[in-house]
Amino acid sequence: MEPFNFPTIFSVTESEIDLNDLLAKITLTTTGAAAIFTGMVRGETNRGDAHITDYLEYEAYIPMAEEKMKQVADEIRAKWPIVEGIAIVQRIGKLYPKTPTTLIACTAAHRDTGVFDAARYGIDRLKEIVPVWKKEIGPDGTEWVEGDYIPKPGE
Amino acid sequence: MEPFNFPTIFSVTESEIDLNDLLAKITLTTTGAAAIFTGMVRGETNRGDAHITDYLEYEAYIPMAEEKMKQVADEIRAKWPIVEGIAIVQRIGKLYPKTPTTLIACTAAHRDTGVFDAARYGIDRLKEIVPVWKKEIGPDGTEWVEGDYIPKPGE
Amino acid sequence: MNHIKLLFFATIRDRAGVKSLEMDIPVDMTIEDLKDKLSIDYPNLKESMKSVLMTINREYAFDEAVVPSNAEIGMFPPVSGG
Amino acid sequence: MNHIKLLFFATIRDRAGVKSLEMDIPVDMTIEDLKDKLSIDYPNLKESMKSVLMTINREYAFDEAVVPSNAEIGMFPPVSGG
Repeated sequence: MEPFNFPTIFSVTESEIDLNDLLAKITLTTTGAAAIFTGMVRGETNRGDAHITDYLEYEAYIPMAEEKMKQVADEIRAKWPIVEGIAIVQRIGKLYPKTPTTLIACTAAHRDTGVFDAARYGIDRLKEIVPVWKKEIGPDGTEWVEGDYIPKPGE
Repeated sequence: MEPFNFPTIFSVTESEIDLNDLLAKITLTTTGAAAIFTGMVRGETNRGDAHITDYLEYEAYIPMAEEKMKQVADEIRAKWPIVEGIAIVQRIGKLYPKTPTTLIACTAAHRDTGVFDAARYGIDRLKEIVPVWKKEIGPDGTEWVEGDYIPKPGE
Repeated sequence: MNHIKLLFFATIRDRAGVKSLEMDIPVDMTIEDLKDKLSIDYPNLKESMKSVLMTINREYAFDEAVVPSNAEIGMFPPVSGG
Repeated sequence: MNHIKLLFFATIRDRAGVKSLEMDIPVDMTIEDLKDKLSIDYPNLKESMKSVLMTINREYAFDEAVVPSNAEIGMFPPVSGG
């Protein structure tokens, strides 16, 4: 199995995230394990400033977001060469509670060689460098969710 | 949100594992993150004794398997009380390469409070105490896959 | 006598040649005694009895445990699912 | 002069009141100079210029970087996707 056969999917989309379809696309004959992370819209937040969310409105700098997703995938492959397939998806638009908004999935031959850490790293990096923003609409009005990561040169 | 509202799904099934459906069933209004693990049939194994697999034949001691899945879920909740929903599924029967055979998914409000570790723990425990066995059918014949975990009293 | 049901899985079932058996056993029989009895009654199972996992009513059971009446006894090798 | 295109996102777009702008700038202008210029030309953006993230042709760019000709400049707050 040559690395150049390893599938990498990255997309910013307004469509529903289909986990079955994405998993099938990053499953190879040599694959035995997948670690998948999804984030969804929380309707009720109890940590920190507790509040209710009616919906979130996501936007992205789409071409840059896809380039940065590719970069996150490259970083994953550099750190965990055992990773076979990678899918990174961000859904944008108006999204209601319980809806999956983002997915990062990594496949590998076995579950004990870092595939969980790879997926965890992927979502952390997505939230640092992929240009996507969300605005929260709730009973008390509209507010942009604030990020706090400042990319460094070369990121 | 009271814990008794937290959904726990466990099943041994001959049907396809539908990730979208299972994720929806363990997503609550308070949920913001899910960690999902799936195992699939490897058609080509390169670690250890390298070999080709035509298909696997899974069988289970079904009622006990479901009770032990419930126990794995209880163990997860005891260790990670932040976990909201849990799904544990084992597919049985004749399963071909690339097919997902097992799923363990945990949801939580946030991604940084142990939800990844909870899913990882779940699959490790499933492979220790849930009575399921697989037989490998390949070009060189048929062989039972050997487990090595000996449960301790109370497990 | 206790009436019990034995369920065999995976390699143990292959060696036993049947999926299940019903039998009557003495009331004070332990899991260890039961394995000894099966080794004698079913020579094919003798080798398996060294590493077999045993369950009583769907809970893992160990040598000293006394087999209760109407027990459902599972017998199988270490699990290999996933 | 260099012709460039500015793209605003999220809070920066809200304050700018437009999604994009095209403008001509001196050939040796740096990202820092560009932020200073925008603070003067668009007073609404002045406060945002302290914490804005800037990109040149879809790569993060920093104060000393010289803005190239035909650059696509992105301006936005720290990201908050996921």
